[in-house]
Amino acid sequence: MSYVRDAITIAIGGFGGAGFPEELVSALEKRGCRDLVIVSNNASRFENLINSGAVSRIICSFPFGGASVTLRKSIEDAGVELQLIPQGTLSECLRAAGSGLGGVLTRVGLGTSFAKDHQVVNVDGTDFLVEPPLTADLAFVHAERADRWGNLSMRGTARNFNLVMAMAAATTVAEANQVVELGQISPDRCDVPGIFVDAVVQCNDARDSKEY
Amino acid sequence: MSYVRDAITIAIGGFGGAGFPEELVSALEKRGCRDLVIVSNNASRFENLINSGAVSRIICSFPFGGASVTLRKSIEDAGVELQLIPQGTLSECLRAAGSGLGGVLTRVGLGTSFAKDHQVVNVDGTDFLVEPPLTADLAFVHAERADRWGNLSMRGTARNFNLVMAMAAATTVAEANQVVELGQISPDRCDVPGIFVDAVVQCNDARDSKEY
Amino acid sequence: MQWFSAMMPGIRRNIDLAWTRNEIAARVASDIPSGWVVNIGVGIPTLVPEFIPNEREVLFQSENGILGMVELGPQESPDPELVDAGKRPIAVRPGGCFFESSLSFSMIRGGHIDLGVVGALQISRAGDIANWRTDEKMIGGIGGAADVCSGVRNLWVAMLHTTDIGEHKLLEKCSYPLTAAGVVDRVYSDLAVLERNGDDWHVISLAPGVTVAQARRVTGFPIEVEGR
Amino acid sequence: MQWFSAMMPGIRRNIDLAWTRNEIAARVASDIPSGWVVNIGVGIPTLVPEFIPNEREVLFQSENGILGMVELGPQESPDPELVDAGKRPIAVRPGGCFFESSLSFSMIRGGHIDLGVVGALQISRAGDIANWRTDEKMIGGIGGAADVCSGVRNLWVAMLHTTDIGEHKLLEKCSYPLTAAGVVDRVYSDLAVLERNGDDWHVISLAPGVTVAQARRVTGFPIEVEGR
Repeated sequence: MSYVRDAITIAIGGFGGAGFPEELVSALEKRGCRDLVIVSNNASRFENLINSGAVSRIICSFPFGGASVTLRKSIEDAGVELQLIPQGTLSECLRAAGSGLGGVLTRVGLGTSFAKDHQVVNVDGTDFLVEPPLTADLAFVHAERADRWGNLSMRGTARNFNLVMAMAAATTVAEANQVVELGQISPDRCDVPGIFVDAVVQCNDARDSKEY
Repeated sequence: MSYVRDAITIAIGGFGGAGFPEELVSALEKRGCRDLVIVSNNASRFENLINSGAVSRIICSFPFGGASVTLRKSIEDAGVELQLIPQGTLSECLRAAGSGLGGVLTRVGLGTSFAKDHQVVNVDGTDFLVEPPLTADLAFVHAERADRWGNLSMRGTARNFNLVMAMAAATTVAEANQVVELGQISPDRCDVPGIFVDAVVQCNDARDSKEY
Repeated sequence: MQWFSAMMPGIRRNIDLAWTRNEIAARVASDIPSGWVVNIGVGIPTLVPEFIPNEREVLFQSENGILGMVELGPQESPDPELVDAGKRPIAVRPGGCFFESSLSFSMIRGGHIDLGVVGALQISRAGDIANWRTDEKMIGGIGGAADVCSGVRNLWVAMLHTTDIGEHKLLEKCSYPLTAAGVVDRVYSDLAVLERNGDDWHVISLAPGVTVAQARRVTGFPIEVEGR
Repeated sequence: MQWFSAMMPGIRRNIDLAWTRNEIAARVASDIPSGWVVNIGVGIPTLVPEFIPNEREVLFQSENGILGMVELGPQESPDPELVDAGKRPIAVRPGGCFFESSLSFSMIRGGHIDLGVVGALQISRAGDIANWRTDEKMIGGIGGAADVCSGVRNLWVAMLHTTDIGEHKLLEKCSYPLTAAGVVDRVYSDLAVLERNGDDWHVISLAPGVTVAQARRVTGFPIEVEGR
């Protein structure tokens, strides 16, 4: 947790529980923080962080299901600002940040409230919104396997936002169910090249490790 | 070759010989064509097509090495227009076309001749070139393995442009060293999802098939 | 709230004559050709896959990174790393594949998905769709809905024709925040199947026992029926 | 062509006193710290990897989709599907990986590559680099050079100080089309190692037997030497 500071932006991978860096988030809860900006697809796994007053803003596409009454109340009570971004724009803006691109030209959101305050560019006769790149100071990601260079492989639908968040962040920390020797992740089967990952930690409780 | 028409744009995968759809290009040579626009990273494998008068324009990043005197002469004799695009812009513009994006915002080329006639957009104080998406009517790609839904997997550095070209083209035809049953390409190891591929042909001469 | 006046208890009383949620899903399923790739939203749309006969090859894509999603078999143990967009455990069929989020939305935004089937809170005459809201009844958030509604080749909405209290959902203009503008191709409701062509809507079919007059009364814009 | 007047046969005659191509590459290699990821261009740069000692972990990235590229061992048979950016057969070390072109350039453009080592036809005082041309001596094309030169965290140029016929390559302004503007951090030539800070250049070291006066005579802009 030596990478964590107050008031930084942390991108946290996962879609629901799949590919979610549960142990890193748990360690973050224990550390205690203020004014964090969280970038994640969902908000429902940050209830403890929110209740402890660690979070000032959440950038996400789908904060919680309609039934999440307590989370909704937590967010309101803690005065957390919710910033909604369509999911494809969220992933593409993270990718743009990690790819040295100036933003994303998309038609998604045109004619809706998501176009508010956006620059519009016309390319060959068609209008597109300019969505600026979305960077983070730190990313937390989860993998099935990792090696000491930070190469990661996932299983099932656990890849989701983990690649683009690792790309977008200045520093990326990965937790992995298994930490393996160099070469044990096949060069053809590396979902997140180690160039995007700065540190790897082994999960204490590799509860969801399966034959792989 | 029923997808081929005169005056269409064909995106052809490969980087040098790796991942290059040699048998599809060979079939294209035999068919005979006029006014094709070829999009490919290199031009050196299209000498026969150029000499037969099939090509009007080549969009590429690196047409040929300094020693390719005969290719250079062929291109000049056939009046083929060479359009150079930096390699990262080429791949990203193909990806943008396949991703429903309005183009690419890049700083690559700023202050150089590649910025000529380009729209410039300022995002948060920084200028970026607007590079329009690059679409194709048809793409030819090469894979190590393919199934009947068009899922492809490659080995080594053969992935290169094959994914973004399959994405960018209205119709994509893949040649494969092995055509396998559904399920034999692991869902974790599919380099080009079948959704981007319309037809698969088995290579007659799977010369470069290796233990895999 | 002009559309409050359009409550129609008469239809609600005749609900046994209209299509059930399962029947709506089955009707959607029967219109999906073999070979299509389909993105399925929450609500009635989640019921659609079970009505696709086994011999018809339809591939279901989920925005969280899977193509070829199928229901978990009764003998299969759920894998927390393998879920659909609603976070339910699922399985993958042979020929399916996994991918990361940005490639998933390249598929969706790039027009590679033949069909999206989504729910909606409101649909406008111009084909605008609203399927989320930020008020006290906030339902989730935008998620991938804006991308799906804007990006797929065909967008079908599967929903009940009116709200629980009989308010119109098919309106001249939406009052909720829009998910996407001018994108809806068809609506499959408990009362009718409707198709849009610009600002014109026509009835493809009516549920058994539903009259044209009844359908018109619960629809906030004109609908045409062949020959009437 | 003002710089034609700057031919300097004197240096060419003393070539045995300056660094050879291998010595330039070795000098570049000795300055690369362990743990760096490096993109290597054609020309003298291709010689750099062999001067990295085995115990120092330096990862070589090639734009065509490989991280952890190594020379093919004498016993290994070349694989036509496994090549570097110069289309030469190569191998991958344990911990290396393959990827497609757009992700490769995300690495390059996104500042994830610590160092690019490239050749050049011309370098300007402001750090502009020209390493291709479209005239009758056309050398290749732009390839990935514009992305590499613009995107890497540090850009070092390894080249001979002048052309074969003694023309300046280090100039106030480049006359060839630019690959990228204001990006060069260091130049490693047969005569000297130079570092740029804005429009100011200083000499880090001189090849044995090369005097400051000689280096200044073949450089088209002022160069500073500590203490002189």
